[in-house]
Amino acid sequence: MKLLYFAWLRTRIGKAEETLDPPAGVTTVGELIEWLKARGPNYADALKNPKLVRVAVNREYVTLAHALKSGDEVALFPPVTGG
Amino acid sequence: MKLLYFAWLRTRIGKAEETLDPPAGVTTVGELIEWLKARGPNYADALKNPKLVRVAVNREYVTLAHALKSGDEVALFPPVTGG
Amino acid sequence: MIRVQREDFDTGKELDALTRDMTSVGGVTSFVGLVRDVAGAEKITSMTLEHYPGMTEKLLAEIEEEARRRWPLAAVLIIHRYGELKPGDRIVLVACASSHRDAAFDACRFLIDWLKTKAPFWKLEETSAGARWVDAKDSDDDATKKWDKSS
Amino acid sequence: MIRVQREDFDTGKELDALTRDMTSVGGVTSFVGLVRDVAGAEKITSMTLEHYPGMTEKLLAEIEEEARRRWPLAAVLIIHRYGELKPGDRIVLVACASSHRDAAFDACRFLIDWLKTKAPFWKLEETSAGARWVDAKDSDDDATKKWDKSS
Repeated sequence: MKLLYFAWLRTRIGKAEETLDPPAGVTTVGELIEWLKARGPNYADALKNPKLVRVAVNREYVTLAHALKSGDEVALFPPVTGG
Repeated sequence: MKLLYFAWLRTRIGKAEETLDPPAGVTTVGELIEWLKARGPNYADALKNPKLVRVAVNREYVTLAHALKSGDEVALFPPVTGG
Repeated sequence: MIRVQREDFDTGKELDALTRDMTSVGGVTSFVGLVRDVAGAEKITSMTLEHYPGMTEKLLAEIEEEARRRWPLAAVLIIHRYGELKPGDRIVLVACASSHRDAAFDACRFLIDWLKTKAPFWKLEETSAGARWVDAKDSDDDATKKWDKSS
Repeated sequence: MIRVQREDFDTGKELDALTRDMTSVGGVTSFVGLVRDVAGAEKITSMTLEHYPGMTEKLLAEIEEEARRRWPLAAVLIIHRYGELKPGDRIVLVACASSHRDAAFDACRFLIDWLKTKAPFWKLEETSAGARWVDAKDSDDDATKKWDKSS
């Protein structure tokens, strides 16, 4: 599974992308975020406020209940501020 | 009194402007229009539909009840279509 | 700033100049009106815009002031052309700059709605069936009335 | 038409090209977003726009389609820049051409409201007090929600 991080989520986690294989128990976006938070203080800090985390799977906005498939591109980022 | 005509009011009346001295009984814009209509078929035709006549005195929109003064610049024109 | 002119204008240059050296302008909303080449069933070959010199400038300046009273605007530009135009030609540019996007949009729309019903311009269309004066549209009147504070 | 690019754009040329050879466009409404030089108390020296390549283009294309479904538009243009910008620089251009003035205005505002809350761009401001990511504004969320048909 390819993970992408943007803006201050990227700088707090300390990388722009990585490829990870979450365990079988991680089936939804919400579970993925909880699993990531347990990977280290940088993840825990970046993801601590769920209101400030947006998720796109395969370049489409999804909710925490969204079911993940192997090979998904999962992007985590803060609320957008363009325009 | 200086009179100005624009758009199809101008072409129907047949002139762009003229200087006229209405009689003393003509004190308002409404009375001026009635007086003009009696001046000839071109005026009567141009001014026959009061809904299609707009009036500006000294470059400000006014109503038919507006009181005229000597030396006024009175413009008659159809509803505007710019923009 | 208002201008009534026969000459064409360069939209990009006008918009750039409008906010040059301004520090806190978040956005510029603009409307460019163009000559259409159809009027009902007929093709328009040219259009002539007549106006009331002197009154036009006076009213445009007044309505700019009114827009500035209603919205926090950093800059306002109204350019309206007169004379003979061809299909596709620019007729009018209205632009409003503000640090508030809503203000820029509302003011721009207010100004163009207002121009359509109050600014003393008249369009004469030349078509294959001859020349004819464009009729005013009730929808334009309605658009202007929605800005009337007393209603 | 959508473009996501590092380079600047020429607003006038883009607007002219948008309606070139079009016969029945009455007007073009546009919004140009500019980099402001103040953020609260501090002066901004530069701003860097990060985005999500691939997703940005996909979402912009989708929202253009949505605008075309909602309004009768002859042409739509969205240009959004990324990378390092300076105060006064253009960030975004949204333009909508239509034979209906209301449609051009509503669609343009819909698109910019939407861009502010959905397009995956993030602003990093460099100020005298250091660099900081711009916070999302609730007012932008509210502006987008007003276009939600289900509400």
